[in-house]
Amino acid sequence: MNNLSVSVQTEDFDAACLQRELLSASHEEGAVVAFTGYVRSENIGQCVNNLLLEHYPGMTERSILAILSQAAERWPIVAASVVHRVGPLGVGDQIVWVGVSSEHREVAFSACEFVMDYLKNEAPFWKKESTAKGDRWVEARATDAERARRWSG
Amino acid sequence: MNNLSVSVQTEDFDAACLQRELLSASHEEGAVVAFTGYVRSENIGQCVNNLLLEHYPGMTERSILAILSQAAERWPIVAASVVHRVGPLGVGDQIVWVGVSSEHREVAFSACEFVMDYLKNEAPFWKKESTAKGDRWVEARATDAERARRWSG
Amino acid sequence: MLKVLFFASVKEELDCSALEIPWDESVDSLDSLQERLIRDGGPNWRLALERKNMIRAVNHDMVTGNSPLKDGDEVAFFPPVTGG
Amino acid sequence: MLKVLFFASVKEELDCSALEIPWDESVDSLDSLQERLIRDGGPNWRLALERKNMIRAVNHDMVTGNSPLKDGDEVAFFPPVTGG
Repeated sequence: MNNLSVSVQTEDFDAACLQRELLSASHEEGAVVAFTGYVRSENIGQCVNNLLLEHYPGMTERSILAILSQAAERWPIVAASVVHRVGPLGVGDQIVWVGVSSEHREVAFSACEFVMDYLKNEAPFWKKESTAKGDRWVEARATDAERARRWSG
Repeated sequence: MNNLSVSVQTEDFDAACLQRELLSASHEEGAVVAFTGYVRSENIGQCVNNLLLEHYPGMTERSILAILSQAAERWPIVAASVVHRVGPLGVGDQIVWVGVSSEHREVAFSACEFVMDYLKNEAPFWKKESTAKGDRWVEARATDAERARRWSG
Repeated sequence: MLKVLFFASVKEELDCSALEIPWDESVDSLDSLQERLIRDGGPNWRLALERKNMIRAVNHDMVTGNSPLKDGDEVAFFPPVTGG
Repeated sequence: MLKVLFFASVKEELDCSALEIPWDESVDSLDSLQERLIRDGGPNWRLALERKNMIRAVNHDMVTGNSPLKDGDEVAFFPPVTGG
């Protein structure tokens, strides 16, 4: 399908722009659900100064496209797109954007959440936080693995 | 709560702008889920030329704010905002925007979908479509009532 | 006085968007107000107001079943909503 | 030849982001490759590579358990992912 797109980039993105690019020329879609992830000022009780996002070039794009393909097999989506940033990020910066369009909202909500849940568990990104107590690699949340599992079955 | 906002307007809106307004100065939120509804080119097998959105001034704003307050009681959201257009709209036009921010994505997804499900059933808007076969009032989908019911209990 | 509003297809069928009914005890409930409107309006009003799925609201709140009314209330009749 | 990559905390602990291992049958599986890396690297490598929750990928696919390797494969070792 050529209505699935993935970009891994250091540059910031404009959510409204991405959403316009997602829309079909034929106006089939009645609903777009878009997720944006941000760098929080606090994580596990510690103040975050900035973040470094590392990834596995090649595998990253491939794994996200595989997740989008799974979503497209599972739901009648019109289009879906993921933009994920890498490199140094500051507090309040946008990290990731996932947009899904479909005829009706149920599909767009489910598919967008599915993509985020899988991305959190399968796309090879790693966050390193800079805090007052020094740098630390962010640990994976156990709930993220649980949330991905609930889609199978 | 003053982090809940509602606007009913004839003017179009800029989703990126609305999302920036939603964000806290303290960067508490790690996630924003935003829903956008559009006028589809086809509905129940008929081509749509344009749409007229009527509403019940006063009750509209009040009912949407009540829905946002319920969402805020139910989930630890940081902020939530609804913009709904009224008046004449063309195919592909934006109808509604619902944005919810929270620390983690689960809350933002659930609260945003909850607000849309309730808005579909409780906010006094009515769509009149113009098709090749004449004008017709859009009928409520039975599934919309079902989707709202699944949140109670 | 009661303020009575009609919206969407109900408004079009009645060719009426709003009217005022002087307050008295004979219209002290939603059902009795509806009966008064039908008595004054005739068969066309009966057809429009007794439609399946009619929604009635009192002072901006949707109401299920009958409900008491008091002087100054705003009552609205409309079909199931289709926004969003 | 096998291309071996390390990411995030694994890369830092090993102070190594990539290396190449000449292909032969003694490294024809993930487990045997890992044993070779530990044998060549010493206790520090054992500590880093035998960590709980280590994820191993072959040619960009995450692998659970052991997996055969062939000449030209790309193998990666990394901690649980934390993107999004």
